[in-house]
Amino acid sequence: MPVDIRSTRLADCLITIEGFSGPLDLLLRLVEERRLPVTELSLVEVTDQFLAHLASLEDAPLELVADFTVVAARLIALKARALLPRPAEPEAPGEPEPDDLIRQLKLYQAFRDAAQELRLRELRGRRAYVRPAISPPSPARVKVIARDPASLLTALRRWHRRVEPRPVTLRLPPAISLRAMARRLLAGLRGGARTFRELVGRKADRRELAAGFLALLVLIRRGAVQAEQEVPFGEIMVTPRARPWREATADD
Amino acid sequence: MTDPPFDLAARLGALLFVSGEPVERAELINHLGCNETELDAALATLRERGPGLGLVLIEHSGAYQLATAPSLAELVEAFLGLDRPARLSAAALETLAIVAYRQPVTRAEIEAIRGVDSSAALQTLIARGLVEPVGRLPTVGQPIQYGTTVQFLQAFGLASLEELPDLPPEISEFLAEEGSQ
Amino acid sequence: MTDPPFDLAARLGALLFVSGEPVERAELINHLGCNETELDAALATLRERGPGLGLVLIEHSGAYQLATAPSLAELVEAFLGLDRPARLSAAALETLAIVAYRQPVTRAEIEAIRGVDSSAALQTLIARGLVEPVGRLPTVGQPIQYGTTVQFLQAFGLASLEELPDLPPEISEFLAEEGSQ
Repeated sequence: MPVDIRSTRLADCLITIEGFSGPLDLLLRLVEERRLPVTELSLVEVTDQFLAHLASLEDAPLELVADFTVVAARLIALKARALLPRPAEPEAPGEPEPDDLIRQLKLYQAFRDAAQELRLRELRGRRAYVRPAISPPSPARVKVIARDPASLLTALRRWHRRVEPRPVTLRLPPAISLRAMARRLLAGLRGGARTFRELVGRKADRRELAAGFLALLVLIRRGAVQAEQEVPFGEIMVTPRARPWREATADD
Repeated sequence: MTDPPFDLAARLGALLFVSGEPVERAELINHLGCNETELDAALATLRERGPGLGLVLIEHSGAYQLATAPSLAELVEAFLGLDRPARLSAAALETLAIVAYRQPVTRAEIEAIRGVDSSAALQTLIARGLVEPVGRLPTVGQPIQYGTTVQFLQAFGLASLEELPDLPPEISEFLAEEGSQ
Repeated sequence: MTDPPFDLAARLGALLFVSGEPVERAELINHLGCNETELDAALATLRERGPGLGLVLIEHSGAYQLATAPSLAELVEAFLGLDRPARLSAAALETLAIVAYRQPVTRAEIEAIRGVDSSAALQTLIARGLVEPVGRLPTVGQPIQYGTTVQFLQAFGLASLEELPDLPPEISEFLAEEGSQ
């Protein structure tokens, strides 16, 4: 058997279960060689111990997990096959069922060995590289349909239309600060209770509404105002509080 | 520049040099104006001359391509500033081995050998350009058959599929038996 | 693949093979780990081996490139379909116009100007002999600069580059700005 390159990672993962103690990959091999009865194997224990091994590593390499998945899947498949009742078939006396399984395992083993050969090649990194592009032949012989120089100009006009940046009108509404908005709300409240909408202004855009709502929250927290909303999404009634308060600022 | 007369192998070399892709036998024969036997002789000569320029001849399903010798990979990668691609997972490699030896092969056939679902592994190999659909089995459902690509040969430094190591005789016999059913 | 030991000329051959463009002496010396004298010897050996594969070594301004032998041009052109007079695609014509008015210009600059990948268009123009490498930009990576050829002038019925039609100022300015940095 060739050196088991693939299992180097799993060889570090030691498993101790009833009837077996050793590296995980050896476990699979023993099961496959039917030297260990798969039916008595606790897959839960194997998995638990693998996960414990994984947790002990600084950072778990993805390949290790991938390798384990292959082994685990293989063990599950073997166990399922061993445990599940076989479909009732007429007994074929000359062909006992285990032969078929052994054959299957040998076949799998052969391809696993072949995969290891490929892994060896991969590790040696012996890749072949091809040429990226055609090389220029002697240009004198190359024929191109004669063109009018004006076609170059046309091509550039088309290019210019395509890539020329179109003038963009940027309309940035003046941003309103939280502090200014708080002042606006307080000024509006001098005449007594008003609705939030009246305070912010009927023509307020979304940015102003958001700033206004934040300012309202700040003022509520400072005890400068009270607010009530009777129904969700309904009007918010804002009432100034009687006690003296310091100038509201939004920055604390 | 003085021009020595170029023999068939040299003319073949020039064509493979300018083509970025594998070139079919028929196309070579057509452009070189030779017959099958002469082409084979020219290919053999090219195989001898290639190493003088650090090159090898790759054959993939009846098409030919020049490539750098696999053992010069490190030099070439440093020159082109290439990183080594990530290593394949064990599952992908197992699947790749089965495709390489059993091609054309369906997913069901791969899974029968591996005993586990292999669609993810197969997808990885297709995404890496190592395996591709090559046809359909003319049975119910017409399942897709897969084979390895010329990139597979390049990635593993193989001149052709014939360079894959033989399977154990017992296995080959068993497979031949099964295949003839 | 059997592996003969690859001498300096073979390793040089592999590098020139994978490079689509001329390679500077300094870069070759750096990657091959040799000195000037050894490089010259290897270049001489390569010049002897090239014809066996229908190839010649081209040198321009201290940079080297492998190319098919001039006397095989007819064969190669027929193989690549270059022997039939071809109409340039819109992408190729646009790229050609940019090279013509902005030369010398690097591929990166062309792509910045066009806003799209231009390697295929550039390859077509080089293969058609309308554009060629004319130098290198003295910045990091020393990218190759391209310019138009004598064949370009002939194909467009121009006696010299000065006969190119004047560009409208807005296009001329825009072209000068784009991609410069």
